[in-house]
Amino acid sequence: MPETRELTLAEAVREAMAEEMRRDARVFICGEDIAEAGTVFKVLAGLVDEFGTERVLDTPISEAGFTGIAVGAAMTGMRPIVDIMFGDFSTLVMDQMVNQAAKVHYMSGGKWKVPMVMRATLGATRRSAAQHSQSLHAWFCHIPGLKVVLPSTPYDAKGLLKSAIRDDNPVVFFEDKMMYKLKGPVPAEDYTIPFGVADVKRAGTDITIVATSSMVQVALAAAHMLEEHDISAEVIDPRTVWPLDEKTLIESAKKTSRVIVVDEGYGRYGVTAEIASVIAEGAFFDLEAPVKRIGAMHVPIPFSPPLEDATVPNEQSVLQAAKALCGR
Amino acid sequence: MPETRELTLAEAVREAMAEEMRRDARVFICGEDIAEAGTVFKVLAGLVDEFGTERVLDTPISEAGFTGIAVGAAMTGMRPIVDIMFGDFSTLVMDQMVNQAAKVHYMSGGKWKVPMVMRATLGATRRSAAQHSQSLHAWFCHIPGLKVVLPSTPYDAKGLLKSAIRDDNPVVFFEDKMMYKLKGPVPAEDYTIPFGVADVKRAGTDITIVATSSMVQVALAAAHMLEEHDISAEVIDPRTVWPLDEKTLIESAKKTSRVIVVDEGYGRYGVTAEIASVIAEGAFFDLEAPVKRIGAMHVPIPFSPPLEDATVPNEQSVLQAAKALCGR
Amino acid sequence: MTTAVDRPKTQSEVEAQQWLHMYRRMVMIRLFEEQVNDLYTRALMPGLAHLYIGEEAVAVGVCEALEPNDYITSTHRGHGHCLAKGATLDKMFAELLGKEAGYCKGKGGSMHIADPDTGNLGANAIVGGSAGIATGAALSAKRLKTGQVAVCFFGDGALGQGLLYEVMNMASLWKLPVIYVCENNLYNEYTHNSETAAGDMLTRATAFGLHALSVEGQDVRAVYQTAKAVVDRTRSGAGPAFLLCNTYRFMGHHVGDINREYYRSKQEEQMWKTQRDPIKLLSDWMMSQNLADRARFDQIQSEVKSEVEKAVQFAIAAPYPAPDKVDQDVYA
Amino acid sequence: MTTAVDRPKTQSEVEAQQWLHMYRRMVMIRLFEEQVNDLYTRALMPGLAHLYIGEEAVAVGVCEALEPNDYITSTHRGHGHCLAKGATLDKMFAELLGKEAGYCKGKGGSMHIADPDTGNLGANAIVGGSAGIATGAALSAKRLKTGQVAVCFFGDGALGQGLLYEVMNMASLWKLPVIYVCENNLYNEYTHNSETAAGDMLTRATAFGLHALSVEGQDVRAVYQTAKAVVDRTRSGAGPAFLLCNTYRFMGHHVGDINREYYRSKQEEQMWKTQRDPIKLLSDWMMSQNLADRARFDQIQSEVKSEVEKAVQFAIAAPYPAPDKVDQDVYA
Ligand SMILES: Cc1ncc(C[n+]2csc(CCOP(=O)(O)OP(=O)(O)O)c2C)c(N)n1
Ligand SMILES: Cc1ncc(C[n+]2csc(CCOP(=O)(O)OP(=O)(O)O)c2C)c(N)n1
Ligand SMILES: [Mg+2]
Ligand SMILES: [Mg+2]
Repeated sequence: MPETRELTLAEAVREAMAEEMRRDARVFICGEDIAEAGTVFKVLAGLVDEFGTERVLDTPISEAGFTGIAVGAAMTGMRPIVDIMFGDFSTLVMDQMVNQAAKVHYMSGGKWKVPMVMRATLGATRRSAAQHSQSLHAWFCHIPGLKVVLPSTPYDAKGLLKSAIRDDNPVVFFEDKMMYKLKGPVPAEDYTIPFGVADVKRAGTDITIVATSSMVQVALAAAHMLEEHDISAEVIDPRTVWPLDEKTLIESAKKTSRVIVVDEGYGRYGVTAEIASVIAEGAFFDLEAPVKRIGAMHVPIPFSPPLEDATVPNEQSVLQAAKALCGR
Repeated sequence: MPETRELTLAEAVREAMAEEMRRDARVFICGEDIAEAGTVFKVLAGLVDEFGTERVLDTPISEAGFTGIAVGAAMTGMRPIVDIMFGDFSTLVMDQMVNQAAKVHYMSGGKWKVPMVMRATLGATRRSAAQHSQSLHAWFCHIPGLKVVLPSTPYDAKGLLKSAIRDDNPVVFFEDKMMYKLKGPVPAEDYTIPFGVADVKRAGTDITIVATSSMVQVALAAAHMLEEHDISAEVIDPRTVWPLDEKTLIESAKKTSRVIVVDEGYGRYGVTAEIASVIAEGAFFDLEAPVKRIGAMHVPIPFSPPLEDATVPNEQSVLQAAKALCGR
Repeated sequence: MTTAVDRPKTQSEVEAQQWLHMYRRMVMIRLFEEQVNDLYTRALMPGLAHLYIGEEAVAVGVCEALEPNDYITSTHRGHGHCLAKGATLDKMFAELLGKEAGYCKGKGGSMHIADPDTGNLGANAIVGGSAGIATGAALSAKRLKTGQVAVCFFGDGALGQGLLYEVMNMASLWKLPVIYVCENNLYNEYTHNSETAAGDMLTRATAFGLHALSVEGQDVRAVYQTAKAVVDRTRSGAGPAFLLCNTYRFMGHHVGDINREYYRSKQEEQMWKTQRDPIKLLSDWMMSQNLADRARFDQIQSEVKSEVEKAVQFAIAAPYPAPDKVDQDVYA
Repeated sequence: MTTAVDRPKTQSEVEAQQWLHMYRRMVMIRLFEEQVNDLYTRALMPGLAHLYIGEEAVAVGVCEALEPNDYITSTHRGHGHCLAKGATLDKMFAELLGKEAGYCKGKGGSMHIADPDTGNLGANAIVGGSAGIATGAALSAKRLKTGQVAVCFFGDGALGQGLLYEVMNMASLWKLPVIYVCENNLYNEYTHNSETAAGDMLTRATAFGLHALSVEGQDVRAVYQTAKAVVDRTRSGAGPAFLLCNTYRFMGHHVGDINREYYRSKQEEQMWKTQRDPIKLLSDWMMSQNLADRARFDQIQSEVKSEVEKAVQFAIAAPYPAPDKVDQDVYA
C-alpha cells in the first residue's frame, strides 16, 4: 500500500526540492536568507543541513543578479532553483527572465537550454501593503518561452514542482504565501504531475468555477455554500496557466453553460481575461451567460485590514457571482 | 481658418514635447542618446538646440536608474519624460514603474503625485530579433496606478502625448517604431485628446475591428479590402488601453455583432484578452460569433525575415479572420 | 528651564540644548518602537514591524543636520527616519494601525510612511528601491534652485541592488545634492553582510566619484558633526556624498524574529546593547561634561513617555477608513 | 610553410607562429566585417550591423588566452568575439542573412550568435544583459570542477547597468572563475563616456574585491599577455578579474551611422585608424623584429579574403528557413 501523509503546502514544496536534490546533483537553490534561515517563510528550513551552503546558496539582495547567474548556470550543466522571496520583486528580474531565460533556447536555434525554476510567492491579506502583496504571474504567462505553474494543494505543489525541476525550460512557480500552512494528503513515493493538465477539484453540473492558486480553496468553499442554494458547482484548477489545458476548461463550460474565473492577480489585463476569452470562444454556443471574471480590485493593495480585505476575491464574492449567474 | 499640416508621427511626437516644454519649464526629457543624437530614431532631433542639455538630458545606459530618478523628480516639482529606446527594455524599469511610480500616490494616501511620462517603442518587422521587437504594453495595463497610451496616427500621437505630459499620474506611452514615418494631418494650434475615449477610425455595419497602435493601420487596410467582399467593417481605436473606453467598444459590437481584436503584443495573456472579455461580456446577447483575437504568435520574435513576418498580425490575417467571421 | 531669560546663552549652553534635543528625539524613537513592539505582541498591529531600536543616532544625527524642507527617503525600517525628520507620534501610530488618521490614511502602513510636510518622500519596502527617488528629488532641487538636499537612507543590504550604483553614477555626473546614508547594521535580515558584500563598502561610492566617509553610528555627536559637514558640502554644490554609518539593530529583523542565535550570538547583542547604546552614550557623555544631570534625562524620558502614550491611545481609538475609500487615491 | 618539419622550432619561431595566428584571426574579423558592411550597404543583410573593426585585438588577444571549452558571452557588437572563439565564417554569414544554415537557424541574427561547440553562450542585444549568464557559467564550472573559465565581453556603456555590479559582487564573494572584459571604445552609441561614466572605471571593479587591470587594447600582444596572466590566475581559483581594454571602433555605431561629426571628430577617427590599427601594429612590430616579412602578411590577407568570399557566397545561396519552422525551438 503506497503511503500517504498529511503535509502542509510548505512541507510538500520542501520535500519536492529535497527529493530532486537527492536525485540530481546538478539541482541547487539560490536566494536571500534561504540557508540557515530557511527563507522568511521557513519553507526551506533544514535543507541546508542536508545539502550544504553550496547547494542552498545564500545570496546578497540582488534579485536580478542571482537570477541572471541562474540562467548562465542552467545553460552550462546545473539546474538552478531561484527563490524570489516576494513575487512583487519579480519587477527586478524581468530582464533576466524575459529577455534572457525565456529566449535563449529560441534565439540559439535550439542549441542552448535553460532548465531553471523561479519560485516566488503571491497573495494578499498578510497586511504587507502594496509592495509585498501582489500576484504578478500574468506578466510571465504573456511571455513565450516560459511556463507558469500555480499549485493550489500540497499534492499538486509537490508533483508540479518536481516536474518543474525536471523540465528543460525556465519555469515560473508561484506559491501563495497564505497557503503554506494548508494541509493535504501527499504520497510518500515519487510522483510528478504533467504540465498542461487541469484538475477537476470538484465535479458539478450547474456552473463552472475556474480558479487558480489559493482561489481554488476559495472556490471550493463557495461551491460548498452553493449547495445550500441547490447550485452544483464544478471547480477546475488549470494548475499550469501556461501551458493551459483549454480543452478541459471548454468542455466543462459546455457542460454547465455558466462560468466564473477567479484569480488573485489584478482583475484588469490579467489571467482571468485570457481564460475567460478562451472559454467564451470555445464554448460560445453553449454559454447561457457571459463568463464572469473575478480578480483583485484595480488598486494598489492597501495596508489597512478593512481596505485590503475589500480588494481580493473571497468566498462571498464568488458565491454572490455564482448566484447571480444562476439567476438566484 | 485653423492651420493643419501633414506631419509624420515622429514629427507630431516631437512637436508635442516641444510645445509642452515651452509651455511648462518643469518638463524635461531624459534617456540615452537623446540630446545631440536626438534618439536612435531621430524623434527628438533638434530639441536640444532649443532646450539645452539640462532639459534634454543624456543619460548613461541605466534604464532603471534614470526612471527612478524621474519618479523622484516628478514627486518634487518637475514633470519628466523618460525615453526608453526599445520597449523591450521595459524589463529593466518594472520595479521603478510598478512598485514605485504606480503606487506612490496611493501608498501616501494621495499626498505625493508622480506626473511623469514613460515613452517607449514597440513593434516588430524591423529584423531586430527577439530582444528589440517586442510589444510589452500589456504588462503596464495590468497595473493599477498607471495609464497606458497607444497612438495610431500623428494626430492622436500629438494630442495624446500632450495630455500625457499634463497628466498628474505616471503615463506609459508606446510608439510603434514602424509608424514614425507615417504621415497625417495635424492642426497647428494647441489641442489635447482626453484619455479613455476611443476613436472610430472608420464606420461600418457588419463587423467591428478593434485595433491598437499600428494595428489600426493594418485594420484600416483590411477594412478597405473587405469592401470588395461586401463587408462593411468598423475600425475602432481605443487610443488608451487604460483607461479603456468600454462603452464605445461594446456599443459597436452590439451594432455589428461580430468582433475582431488586433494588437501586436504576444497573443496569449495580452491586450486582446482583456478587450475581448470586455466585449464578450458587454455585448453577450448581441454577438453572432465568438470575438476573434489576433496577436503576435506565441514565439520569441525571430530574426529571419520570412520567420518574423509569420509572427505578427497583418492585413491578410485580419482580412481572412473577418471573412471567416462573416461566413464568406 | 533653568536658564535665565535675559542672559545670553553661552556656547556650551547652546550646544547642550542641541544635544538634549537630539537626546529627546532618540528617546522618542526608542519609546515609539518599544510601544510598537508592545502593540505588535498584543496583536493590535497588523503586518510586520521592523524596529529601529539601537540605530537612533543615525537618523537623528543626520536629520538634525538637515533643514525642514530637505528631502529624505526611508526604508522598511523607517520609523526612526520619519520621526527624526519631524513626523508626529499620533499620525505615525495611526498609520501603523491602519487608521484613517494616519499619515497615509492607512493605505501605506509601517513600511510606507510619507509626508510632504516634513520632506519625507516615503519609506520604501523594496530594498534599495528609493535610491532613484532621492536622486530625482536632488535633481529637482538643483533644477529649481531651491537649495534643498536629499538624503537617501538605506541598509547595508541595499548595497546588493544594482540600482544604487546606477543612480550614484548619475548623481556624480550631474553633481546632484544627494547624500546616500548607508546604515550598516551588519545584517541583511538573517544573513551577516560578510556573506553578502565583497570588497570595501566605501570604495563602492568613491569608485563613482562620490565623496565618501564612514562614521561611528552609535555616537550621535559624531554622526551629526560628520553629517553637517557633508550636508553643507553637498548643499554648496560640491556634488553627492556617501555616508557609511556603523550601527546595530538591538532587536530582531522584525518583531517576530525572536530566536536569533542561529545567525548572531547573544554576546554580540549584549555587547552592543550595554556598551554601544546611542542614548546612553550621549547622556553619559553629557553628564561627564556637566552639560546636564541625570534628572534632566529622566525628565525627558518621562515627558516623551507620556507623549507616546497619548499618541498610541489616539491611534487605538481612531477609526479605520471606510471600505469605500479603497479605490480613492489610485489616480491623482 | 617554410619551417622544416624535422627541426625543432625555436622559441621565437613558436612565438612568431602564435602572433601570425592572431594576425590571421584579426584579419579574418576585419574582412568579415568589411563584407558585412558591403552586404548591408547592398541591402542584402536585414536588421542592424554593429561592426567590430578597430577592436579586433581585444577579442583575439583574450580568446587566444582561453581554452576551446572556456565560455564567453558577447554583445550586440559580437562578430569579433564569436570568430575569435572559433566560429566558422560560413555559419556566421548565414546567420546574419537569416538563413537556416546559420548558427541559430536564422532565428538569432547578428546580435544573437551562440554556439555550444565553441563555448559561446551567446551574443546579447541587451547592454550588460549577459553579465549574469557569464557569471552563472563560472558558477557551473566551479561546482562541476571542470576547470573552465568564463569571459564576459561588454562595452563601456554596460558600466551603466546595475546588474554588472550585482554579479561582480557575487563572483567575488564566491570566488568564481569569471573575467569581465570591458571594451572601452569611448562611446555608448553616440555619446562619449565622459558624459556617462563618473569616477574611475577600474575602481568600480576593485571596490567589489576583483583583481582589476587595464591594458592597451590595440596591441594584441599586450592584450594576450595580460589576458593570459589573468586567465591563469582565475583558473587557478584566485577569483574573478576585470580587464579594461582601451580601444576604438573605427566605423559607426552601426553600419547606418555615417555622419558622426556631431559626436566625434574626423581627426580623432583618423588618428586611431592610422596610428592605432591593431592589425598594422602587429605586422609592423613583427617586421621590425624580423619575425615575418610583408609577403607573409599579404599571403594571409589573400587567403582569408578568399575564405571570406567563399563563405559569403555560401550564405547568399543558402535557403531561408521554411516559415513553418517559426514555432519550433520555443520550448526544449
Ligand atoms: C528588493 C527586495 N528584496 C528583498 C526584500 C526582503 N527584505 C526586506 S528587509 C531585507 C533585509 C534588508 O537588509 P538591510 O538593507 O541591511 O536593512 P536592515 O533590515 O538591516 O535595516 C530583505 C532582504 C525586499 N524588501 N526588497
Ligand atoms: C539595456 C539596453 N539599453 C540600451 C540599448 C541600446 N544600445 C545598444 S548598443 C548601445 C551602446 C552600447 O555602448 P557600449 O556598451 O559602450 O558598446 P559599444 O557599442 O561601444 O561596443 C545602446 C545604448 C540596449 N541594447 N540595451
Ligand atoms: Mg542591515
Ligand atoms: Mg562603447
